[in-house]
Amino acid sequence: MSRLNIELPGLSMKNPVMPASGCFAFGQEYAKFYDLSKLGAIAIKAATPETRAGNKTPRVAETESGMLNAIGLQNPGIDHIMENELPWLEQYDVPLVANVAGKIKEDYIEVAEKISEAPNVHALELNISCPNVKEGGIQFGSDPQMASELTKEVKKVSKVPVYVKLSPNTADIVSMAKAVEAAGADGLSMINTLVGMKIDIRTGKPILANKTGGLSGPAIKPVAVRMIHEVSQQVSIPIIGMGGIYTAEDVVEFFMAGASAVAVGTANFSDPFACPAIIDDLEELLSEMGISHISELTGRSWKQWQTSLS
Amino acid sequence: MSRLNIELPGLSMKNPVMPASGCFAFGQEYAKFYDLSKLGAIAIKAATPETRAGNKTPRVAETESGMLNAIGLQNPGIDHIMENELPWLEQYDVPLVANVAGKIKEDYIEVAEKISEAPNVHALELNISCPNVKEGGIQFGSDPQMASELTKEVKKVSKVPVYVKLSPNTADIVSMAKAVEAAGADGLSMINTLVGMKIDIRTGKPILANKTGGLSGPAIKPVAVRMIHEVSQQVSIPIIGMGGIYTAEDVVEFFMAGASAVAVGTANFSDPFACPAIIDDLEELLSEMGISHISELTGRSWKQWQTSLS
Amino acid sequence: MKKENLTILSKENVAPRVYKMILEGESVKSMLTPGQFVHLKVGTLKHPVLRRPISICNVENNKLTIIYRIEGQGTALLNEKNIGDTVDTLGPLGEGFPLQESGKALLIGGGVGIPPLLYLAKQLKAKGVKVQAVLGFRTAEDMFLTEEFKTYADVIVTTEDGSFGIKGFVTDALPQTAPYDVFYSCGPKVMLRAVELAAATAGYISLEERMGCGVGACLACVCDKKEPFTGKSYVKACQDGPVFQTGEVVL
Amino acid sequence: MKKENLTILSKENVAPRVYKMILEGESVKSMLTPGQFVHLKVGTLKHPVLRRPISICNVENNKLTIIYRIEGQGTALLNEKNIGDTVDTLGPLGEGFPLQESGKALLIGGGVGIPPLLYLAKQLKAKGVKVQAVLGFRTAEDMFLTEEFKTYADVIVTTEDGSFGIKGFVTDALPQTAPYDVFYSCGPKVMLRAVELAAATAGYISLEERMGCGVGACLACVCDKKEPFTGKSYVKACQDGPVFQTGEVVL
Ligand SMILES: Cc1cc2nc3c(=O)[nH]c(=O)nc-3n(C[C@H](O)[C@H](O)[C@H](O)COP(=O)(O)OP(=O)(O)OC[C@H]3O[C@@H](n4cnc5c(N)ncnc54)[C@H](O)[C@@H]3O)c2cc1C
Ligand SMILES: Cc1cc2nc3c(=O)[nH]c(=O)nc-3n(C[C@H](O)[C@H](O)[C@H](O)COP(=O)(O)OP(=O)(O)OC[C@H]3O[C@@H](n4cnc5c(N)ncnc54)[C@H](O)[C@@H]3O)c2cc1C
Ligand SMILES: Cc1cc2nc3c(=O)[nH]c(=O)nc-3n(C[C@H](O)[C@H](O)[C@H](O)COP(=O)(O)O)c2cc1C
Ligand SMILES: Cc1cc2nc3c(=O)[nH]c(=O)nc-3n(C[C@H](O)[C@H](O)[C@H](O)COP(=O)(O)O)c2cc1C
Ligand code: FES
Ligand code: FES
Repeated sequence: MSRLNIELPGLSMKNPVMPASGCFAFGQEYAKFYDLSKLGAIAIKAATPETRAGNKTPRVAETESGMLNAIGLQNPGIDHIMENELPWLEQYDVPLVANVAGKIKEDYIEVAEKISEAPNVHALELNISCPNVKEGGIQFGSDPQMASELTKEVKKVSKVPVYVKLSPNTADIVSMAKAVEAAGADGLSMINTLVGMKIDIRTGKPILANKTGGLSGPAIKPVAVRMIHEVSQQVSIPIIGMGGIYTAEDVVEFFMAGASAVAVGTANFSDPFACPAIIDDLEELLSEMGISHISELTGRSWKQWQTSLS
Repeated sequence: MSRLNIELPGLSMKNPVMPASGCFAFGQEYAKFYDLSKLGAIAIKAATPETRAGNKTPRVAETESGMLNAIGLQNPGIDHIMENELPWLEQYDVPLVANVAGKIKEDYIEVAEKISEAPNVHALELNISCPNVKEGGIQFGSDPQMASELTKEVKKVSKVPVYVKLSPNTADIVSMAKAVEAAGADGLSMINTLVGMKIDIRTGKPILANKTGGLSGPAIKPVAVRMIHEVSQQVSIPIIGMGGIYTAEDVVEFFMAGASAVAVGTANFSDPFACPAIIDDLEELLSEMGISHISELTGRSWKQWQTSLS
Repeated sequence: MKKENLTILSKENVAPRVYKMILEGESVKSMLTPGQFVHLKVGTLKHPVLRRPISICNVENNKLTIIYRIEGQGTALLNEKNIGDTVDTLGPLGEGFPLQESGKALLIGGGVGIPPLLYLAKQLKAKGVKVQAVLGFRTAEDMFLTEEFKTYADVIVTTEDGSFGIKGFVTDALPQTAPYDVFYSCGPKVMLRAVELAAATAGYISLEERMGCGVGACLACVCDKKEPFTGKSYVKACQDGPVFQTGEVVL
Repeated sequence: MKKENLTILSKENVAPRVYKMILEGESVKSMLTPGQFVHLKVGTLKHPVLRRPISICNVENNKLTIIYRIEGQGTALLNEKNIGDTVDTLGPLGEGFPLQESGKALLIGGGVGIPPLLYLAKQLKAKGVKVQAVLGFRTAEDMFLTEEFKTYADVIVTTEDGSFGIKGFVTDALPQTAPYDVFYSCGPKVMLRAVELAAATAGYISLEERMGCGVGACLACVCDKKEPFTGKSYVKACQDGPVFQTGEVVL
């Protein structure tokens, strides 16, 4: 699979495909379907300092080519994760990207410091873009100044490279990207979900108990591709792209937009084998396209190329 | 149709359904399919002072449950529209909402002043949210201060009520809505399209000649519903809701979110009879729901109601 | 827990908007426990995005019977399929009904909550348990599966409008069912609440929660456990359920 | 210009990924002009959102023949339909080919640009015009409609790999077609450009533009008119086209 292996800050990946945070829990469920060592990396569910019960149900609602979720960062807390989930994952040959969330700056620092010590955590993903918890970090995600400060503080304590996960609910994603790059971020993850709502017309009420939720899936792919296209031309740190990826063709599109790796979220729900299937298809697609290494595709939509495609 | 007639600033409508600006040109094409007097109103294609050729083709690309467009405000210019398009529409008993666009403040003022004189133009819709033209007003749409000033100036010259069409490409749509309300806007139209991109992986280039385009259709409905839900609780002017409306059920959902009328855009392309079909179905749906007048539904998802549904 | 494209052998309209479908495939052989469900993908790859949970109604060797009511887009797309087409099926998922070993079991089902109880009735009867079933419908026209139940159980039907059997809800039939050693129930939440209150014994209920993944990874389908906590404070309907003991979860 | 659910009478695989479908309905009777197209809605109400333009290949009374190649989601969904199913069809749309009244006409088609030329050949022949057709394919395997054309025209086939007929592109066959009084062409833009350059006379070309509404309202499909302007500086492929005179629009 020499076409697919990539090196990103902290992450030596066999291939550029990882399940997205929150869509794969801590891997145990999907390990029943396939060998997790097949994956390029795993972005694990957000960790907070304390146990979080999450939001009331219903927590998901389907929309056209998408879904809303308002899980609310439910997680067993950093200590439980360190003691139970991460050691279990050590049996697999796969680097982990630890998604870090919190209410206040100190939460992020605490989680980042602790979790970056875990032997199989090779990078952090700062979740400053969860739309489903009033104090879920979204305040950091909409203000470049706050995002920048948080990034600096986390960089100070983290033993591994730090990726910042950006929110698409903004008029100017480039400013946010530049701010966190200047603050020392080693990479970006984009995009998190768009804030949406669905109303049940029989009851007159929003379907989600939390009222609003995060929109993910194929519906948001054009927004993700556009934002990665914009940001990748303005920063020099790598981007992990996500938002509606279902196929190897989608992965190629994200690379061409400017991504250097990708995460697959919602697609896992419609097909538990989505990630390994995409990885296999990608190898084949690149071979058909005559691409000797996937990294050649990064930014192809805006870079000048010696050799043009087809 | 007594369940459906509504009164909004400037607009006495037989029913709350109008085709959305840019998706119905100036009505001539759809007049071949049905009697335009059936419509609650018609939002006509954006008018600018001068003739605009628009963007290069391809101008549309399909996405999952949505489409991207980058028409680029192609229009024959205000004078041609006043002389040819509007008089032709006078044969129909239907109020027009004139969509006003421009590069600079003076453009908006010129168009607003002229077009608001037309006998069948009953309201203006200030398009400060077209994502497809570098100088298509989007700069006004992302800065509450600029939007507010523009609204004030246009209000001074307009003979008819002014609705401001908001962009969803923002972190804080409520501030924008409040700013234009304070500046004297009589109503809001929301939402315009989300900025997106699709890349053709065979060529490695964006499909649209303009690279980015505006995402419309069912894919964006959850975002529209959420924004209308937020804004309607914070302003007291009415909202014309739009974004992925295809059915009478969708109309009810938008009303429950907080809309007082709706516009139908992309749906016209998949079914030229979309608007009249929705109007007929809406009458029936309200009767099934036991709703005596559609205005009762506005804001039902967040208002306290004496009688609950179902 | 496998993913397989099962082939449609038959499709039959058994009540207004309700269909019975028989599907065939290898993975069906592992669908052993009543109360488990399958998760179906319909439409195109990317649309609609979520699978649809449907109960296992019966299994014979490699043939699976399901009964579904057309509610929205997903079930409508399923119903557009014809004999010979395949359905992308993930299953069996979840924990099913623990089987009583002797005595009498009361099965209480409402609407499309009835199908999983048929497979349960069959297995209970095979163990020598005496089975009584209370099947609730809105009206006589909506009735389905009542004949099939008679093979395994003593059947009482309730209809809301009294057009067949006892007039009222399933709970209105409970007085004439006692005594029994355990009950099993599946149906809308409001029915389950009423059943839990009215039942004479402890029992098992099967919940219909909105699901994402269906395999325990997304945390869409959590239910709160009732105090006192016996460990985790929540359970996942897709993985720990959909069947729970009465008193285990907050309804 | 009507919208009707036409019923599928037959579906036949005529070449790799290429299918011929016959559809029946009242509105077909108004599909009189070759070069016009129909706009098809497939899938569910909201997905995919756009209709797909497909040329009218032949009409007999109330029966419409179309030929489509599976390219992406839309054509794949169309192809999932079976005999007896219906297809939501809007048409006829656009302006078709003006008919030559006498002399000889040369028809030049490439790939799925060939179908509209069949209906044209039939009508020209009926008028007593002599018809010659150059039909270009990638390889012999891809050939379709060549037999049908023989009823109305003298047929020359080109294949890129020379596996049948003349080796090369349609333009490689042009030298042996002269003289003719007018030409009609449909195919990819790059072919049309080459044809316009190589042709001995003026003629008509049919363009494949990406479309939104298909009825002239959205301005997705505009083409620039060549200078000198004869009024408007642009035309809409869906309404003013898809057929244009050579020299009328910028290719
Ligand atoms: C464990 C389990 C077993 C079930 N067994 C059966 C069965 O045997 N027969 C049957 O007819 N129905 C059954 N249901 C209900 C069935 O899943 C829903 O009717 C179906 O998902 C509706 O999908 P739709 O696309 O037609 O409706 P839509 O309303 O368009 O669905 C929109 C979304 O809401 C979800 N949803 C809607 N209604 C329900 C519901 N009642 N429960 C859970 N999710 C819902 C859908 O899965 C989908 O994600 C079961 C549900 C669960 C959880
Ligand atoms: C006037 C006209 C007549 C046509 N006649 C025929 C015909 O008789 N037989 C046939 O096989 N094809 C014909 N085509 C091409 C046909 O419309 C496309 O192949 C088809 O739309 C592809 O849809 P898809 O969903 O399979 O592909 P996708 O690539 O998934 O389509 C995505 C989007 O791009 C558009 N698109 C993709 N390719 C084309 C294209 N070549 N031209 C226009 N839009 C395109 C689609 O309509 C859709 O909106 C015609 C096109 C036009 C404009
Ligand atoms: C059910 C669900 C839970 C999620 N939880 C998290 C989370 O805990 N942390 C996070 O950063 N993103 C979370 N996300 C966002 C995803 O990681 C991803 O950014 C988003 O879903 C877009 O990708 P997709 O369209 O492939 O799903 C969640 C998404 C879903 C659908
Ligand atoms: C092809 C096209 C052209 C449009 N042109 C305009 C325009 O000129 N002015 C405007 O304010 N909005 C324009 N819009 C936006 C629509 O009016 C509407 O706000 C948007 O499409 C969301 O509604 P929909 O999902 O129902 O299409 C256009 C949309 C489309 C698809
Ligand atoms: S549905 Fe995903 S955890 Fe239960
Ligand atoms: S496709 Fe809409 S104007 Fe031609």
